[in-house]
Amino acid sequence: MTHALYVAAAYGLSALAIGGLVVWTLFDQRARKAELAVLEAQGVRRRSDAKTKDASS
Amino acid sequence: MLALFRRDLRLGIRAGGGALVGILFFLAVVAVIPFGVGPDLNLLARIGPAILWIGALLAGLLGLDRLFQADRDDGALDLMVLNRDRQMLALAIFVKCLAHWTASILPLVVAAPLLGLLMNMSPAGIGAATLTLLFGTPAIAFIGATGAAVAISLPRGGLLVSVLVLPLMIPVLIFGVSASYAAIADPDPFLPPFLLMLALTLFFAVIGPVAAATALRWATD
Amino acid sequence: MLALFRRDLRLGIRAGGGALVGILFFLAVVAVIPFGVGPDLNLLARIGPAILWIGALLAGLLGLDRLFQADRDDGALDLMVLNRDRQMLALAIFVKCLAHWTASILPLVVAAPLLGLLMNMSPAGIGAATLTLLFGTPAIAFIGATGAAVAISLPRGGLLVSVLVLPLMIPVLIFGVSASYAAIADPDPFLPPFLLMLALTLFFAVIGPVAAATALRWATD
Amino acid sequence: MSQTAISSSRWMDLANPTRFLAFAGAVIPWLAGLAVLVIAIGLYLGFTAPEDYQQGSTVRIMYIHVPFAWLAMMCYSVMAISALGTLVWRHPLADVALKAAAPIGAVFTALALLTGSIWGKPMWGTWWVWDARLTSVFVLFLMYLGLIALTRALDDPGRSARAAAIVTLVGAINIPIIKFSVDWWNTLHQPASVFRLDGPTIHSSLLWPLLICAAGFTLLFFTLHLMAMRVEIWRRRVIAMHRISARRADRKQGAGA
Amino acid sequence: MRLVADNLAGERGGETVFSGIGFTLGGGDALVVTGPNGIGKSTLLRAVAGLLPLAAGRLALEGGGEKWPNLASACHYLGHQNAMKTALTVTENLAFWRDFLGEAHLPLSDALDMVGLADIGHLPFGYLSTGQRRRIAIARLLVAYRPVWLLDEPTAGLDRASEAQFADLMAAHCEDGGMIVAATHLPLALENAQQLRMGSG
Amino acid sequence: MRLVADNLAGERGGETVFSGIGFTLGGGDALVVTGPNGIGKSTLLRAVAGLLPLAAGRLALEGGGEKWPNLASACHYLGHQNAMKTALTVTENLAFWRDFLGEAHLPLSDALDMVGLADIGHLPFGYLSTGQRRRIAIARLLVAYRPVWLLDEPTAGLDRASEAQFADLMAAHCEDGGMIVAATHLPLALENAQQLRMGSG
Ligand code: HEM
Ligand SMILES: Nc1ncnc2c1ncn2[C@@H]1O[C@H](COP(=O)(O)OP(=O)(O)OP(=O)(O)O)[C@@H](O)[C@H]1O
Ligand SMILES: Nc1ncnc2c1ncn2[C@@H]1O[C@H](COP(=O)(O)OP(=O)(O)OP(=O)(O)O)[C@@H](O)[C@H]1O
Ligand SMILES: [Mg+2]
Ligand SMILES: [Mg+2]
Repeated sequence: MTHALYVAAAYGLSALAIGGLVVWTLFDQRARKAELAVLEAQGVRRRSDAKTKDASS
Repeated sequence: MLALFRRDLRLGIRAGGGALVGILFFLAVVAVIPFGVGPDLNLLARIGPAILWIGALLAGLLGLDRLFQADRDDGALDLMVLNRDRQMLALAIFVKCLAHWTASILPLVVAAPLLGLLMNMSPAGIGAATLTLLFGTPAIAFIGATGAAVAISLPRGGLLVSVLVLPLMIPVLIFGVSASYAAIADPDPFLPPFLLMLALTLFFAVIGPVAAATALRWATD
Repeated sequence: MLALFRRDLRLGIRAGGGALVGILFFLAVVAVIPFGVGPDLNLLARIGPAILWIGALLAGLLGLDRLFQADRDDGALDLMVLNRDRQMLALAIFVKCLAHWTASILPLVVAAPLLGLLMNMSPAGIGAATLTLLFGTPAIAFIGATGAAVAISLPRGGLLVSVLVLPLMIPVLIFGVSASYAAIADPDPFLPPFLLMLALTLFFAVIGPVAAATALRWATD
Repeated sequence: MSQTAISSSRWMDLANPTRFLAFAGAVIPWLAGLAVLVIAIGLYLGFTAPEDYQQGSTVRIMYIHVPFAWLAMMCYSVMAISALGTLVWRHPLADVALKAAAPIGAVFTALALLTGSIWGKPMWGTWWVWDARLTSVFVLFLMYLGLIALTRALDDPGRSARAAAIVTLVGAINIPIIKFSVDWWNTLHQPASVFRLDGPTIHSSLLWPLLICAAGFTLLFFTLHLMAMRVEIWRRRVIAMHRISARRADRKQGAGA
Repeated sequence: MRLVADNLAGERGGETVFSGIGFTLGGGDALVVTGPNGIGKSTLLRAVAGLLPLAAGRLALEGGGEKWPNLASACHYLGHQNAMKTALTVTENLAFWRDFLGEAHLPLSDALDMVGLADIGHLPFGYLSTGQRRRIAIARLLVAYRPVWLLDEPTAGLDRASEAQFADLMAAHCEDGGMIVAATHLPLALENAQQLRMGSG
Repeated sequence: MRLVADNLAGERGGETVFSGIGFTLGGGDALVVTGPNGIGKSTLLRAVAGLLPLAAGRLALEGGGEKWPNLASACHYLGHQNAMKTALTVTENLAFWRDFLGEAHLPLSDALDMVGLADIGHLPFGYLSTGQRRRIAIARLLVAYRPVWLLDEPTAGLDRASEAQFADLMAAHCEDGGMIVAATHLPLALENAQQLRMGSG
């Protein structure tokens, strides 16, 4: 039936949207991680961090 | 509390032509719809109550976003929060909402019958629409207070407040419009939707100020 | 001037919660309508252009009255008046209007086709409505600027503004809506009302900022 | 203040963002794998199931449309509970959960709307009607977007948290509206509710794949939610560290002057 | 009545601004908070008023009795803003605050007299000069009674004479058994006031 | 360049506030205006800036040449308000004024440095304390050049150190041949400044 087109469109759009969401989350994650790394390299530490880091190292 | 009501009313009337802007906007809405509907007077009469309600709803949004802004900017809000033991904050907000309603929405309700006439509505329909507007529109102010309190720290929160608030107003609109229709269309009883609308107004009269008070309590910084 | 445009745009977008909010606002307004008038698609299609225009007018009015208020309250207006030799005041106002329009009305124009679809409007109707919105709504900002300027220069200007300004906006609204309808309804020609609207926009684009500048020049106190 | 901390020690373990990050890091890969697996099984079963004699192949849209619609509502419920967590229990992660869930909920709601209207075209002959359920889902979509705008408009986490929580709670009224608006709907003409396909009328050959798909998408939702929460926590750390570095510099200045 | 603050810490935007601040004020005592810009004086005052949540520490009004059950109800807060509407007249503004705050104390005309602006009541607040506005805001402290005054740079914009007048008002308030916490950069003519210097510790 | 004011009179709401005021400032001169609250200091400053119409008198900038054809174009006005948007960052605010005012002078970072707030540029203006805000407003005077500075209580809210810093900035501006008219209640560390005491005459 020609309705296959509708099914394909529905699945396609859903895959696109969910895929987009996943990719966006991953990108955001990468960016934040990079920023954190830069800041830590500069030696900036939060008070609460300082404690846990000292304990672990 | 009376003092607060008087002050806000005075400010609303003296400083702003808020009421007039509302009425004119209302008028603009009512003037423009017939273009779309065409010269069909029957149809116009039928959608009349809906138009009145939509117009009132949208006009109620004008100025709503600034319900607390001015008080925050000049520091009065701090003092109100500070004085919350003596004058409950939620109550103060309730009073502010009432003052806002009186200054800028009540005039619309008063103008509604006139506009109803322009839309060729029947006297019964006009009466019903005005009555529902009278008892339904306060809900707009009460829900709006929550939105205004939340968006207080945004200098131009106007649109955002409307976005947050409009979906919540839909039930009030539905019952208000259907009560107005029921008064014209015989088989449907007028009272059930009207009472439901009244219940919603009362519900929001309680919930709105409490939610707004919670938001304001933490908005001070 | 570009700096001013950028600043105002940033303020409008950042502080108001993003350009998204403009579209959202429009969506909310449009979603409210069927609740009022009922889900009759034919009727919706017919009042569609009117709704789009009313939504745009409302969005334009929200926050318009404060176009200069914020600048006055924090003293920025003084500096702009002071700097009028280097940056013409009327031009600065023109730019502020444009920024206001871009931040809070343009998103609506962009979203209009989508909403037209939701309201079951015909493609021709959608195109016409979007076109009239695009060229008609700037007039709202320009007229509004005059009103806002007068409002802050007169202690009780608010009233005057609504009496003067909204009646000026209503013709724009009416020409815009009737042009949109003309595009659908065959006998009526599209161009005459559209050109009239365009003329109004151009006229107000010149008159509005100049009048506002004159008002502001004497508003500082 | 201290009482609540003692009474819910287990829950509060996760309240420490650092612990939460460790927990999320351990769980996310497994959850993601499981979600993909379950969705694959569900869709496989769905596509091998017989076609509906009335709806033809379009019934396959159901396997995604219905889970999306359910998730749209469930996500809002998660946000409402998080809002309570912010306002009542002052749980430090509740606000992160709320903010992270909003975009995901918006995507699922948009997909429910999209797949629904794609389904509607062949079934009803139109993409969209202002039917009660459709409109209330549309309103739900608007609320998601409004909340996204709100959480991003205020940049001070503490303040935006309470604002968003209050709006979420007040907006929770929309969930029953989605459910019951059919009864409230007052129409001028005939009510345009075409779909009346209640649970029992679904044949079990369709029901099972649907339920498996729903489970799979729910797992997917939680995976995405955990990921988004983790990113949000990192984002806040970055902001806090930026501020600290600035303040330190200011202090040095002050001391020097 | 005693105002006890113990080991207070305040935060702004999630970051600690000050910590370990403590003081005790009895009836008639005053505390002057000084320190460089941005050190947290205003934050401290707002935290004491309960307008900002405390990050740590204990804050209590002891012996307030039925009338002043908690600190917020016993405080006058004079911030940087004057909390007056420019569109209303001075009298309308003050009358509103008297009625809204409760515990009416001095009549309006006396209060205006005490800040040296006796004949100005009928003017819109927006017509006043900076210093005059500040003095009207000070008059608000007099029209409604509160034992604790929290003053954030109260004398900013005042001229010499008004400063002296205000010093007298503060002294009178302390003599009545009131308490004052004032943050300032300018010397306040408060005798026997405790000093809290932020930023040095 | 000379700023000449001759027999000025100013009015507010239809009533003369001051009259007969005159002064002449050459390059490098400063004028300190003092007087009790409400005497008309701010009115005078605004009148000089051209923000209020003069009731009488003559006001001119002589020898400004092509670059400073009239007084308004040659003035920096620092009023009670800071003219900054709380929603924008410090850098955005300052960059806007630099671009809008024209005549860019110091780079932003230098200007921030000179008011002692070097690393604060990325913070929203609304996050700053009162004194920090004032200092950013002062930095505006540095990012765009104007020979005449009109300062209305510029040091209100500043701490001791910033006051000294600001005095240095004023001295440097005068040395460059600039002119300053400042209204104040606090002593400004301006050497060789002319004094104009309003209200006594
Ligand atoms: C834009 C259009 C649509 C929207 C927004 C929408 C929304 C929803 C929602 C919110 C639910 C969940 C209801 C609940 O659990 O109580 C749902 C379920 C369902 N929808 Fe749709 N829908 C749309 C179009 C359609 C169409 C065109 C069909 C098929 C002709 C359809 C078939 C179903 C079915 C079979 C269910 C499951 C009902 C159940 O078992 O509870 N939907 N939809
Ligand atoms: N609304 C806010 N959001 C975030 N941070 C803020 C806010 N207000 C102030 N701060 C920060 O908190 C710190 C303390 O500010 P506070 O206003 O308490 O200083 P202050 O001692 O009163 O200074 P001043 O003498 O300038 O008035 C400052 O570093 C400031 O940047
Ligand atoms: N907007 C206004 N409308 C009418 N009158 C005003 C206005 N602003 C000030 N005035 C009046 O003009 C007079 C002078 O005010 P101005 O602000 O110049 O005083 P000032 O010397 O700057 O005082 P301060 O030391 O308090 O700043 C005052 O008596 C005041 O009441
Ligand atoms: Mg301070
Ligand atoms: Mg002054």
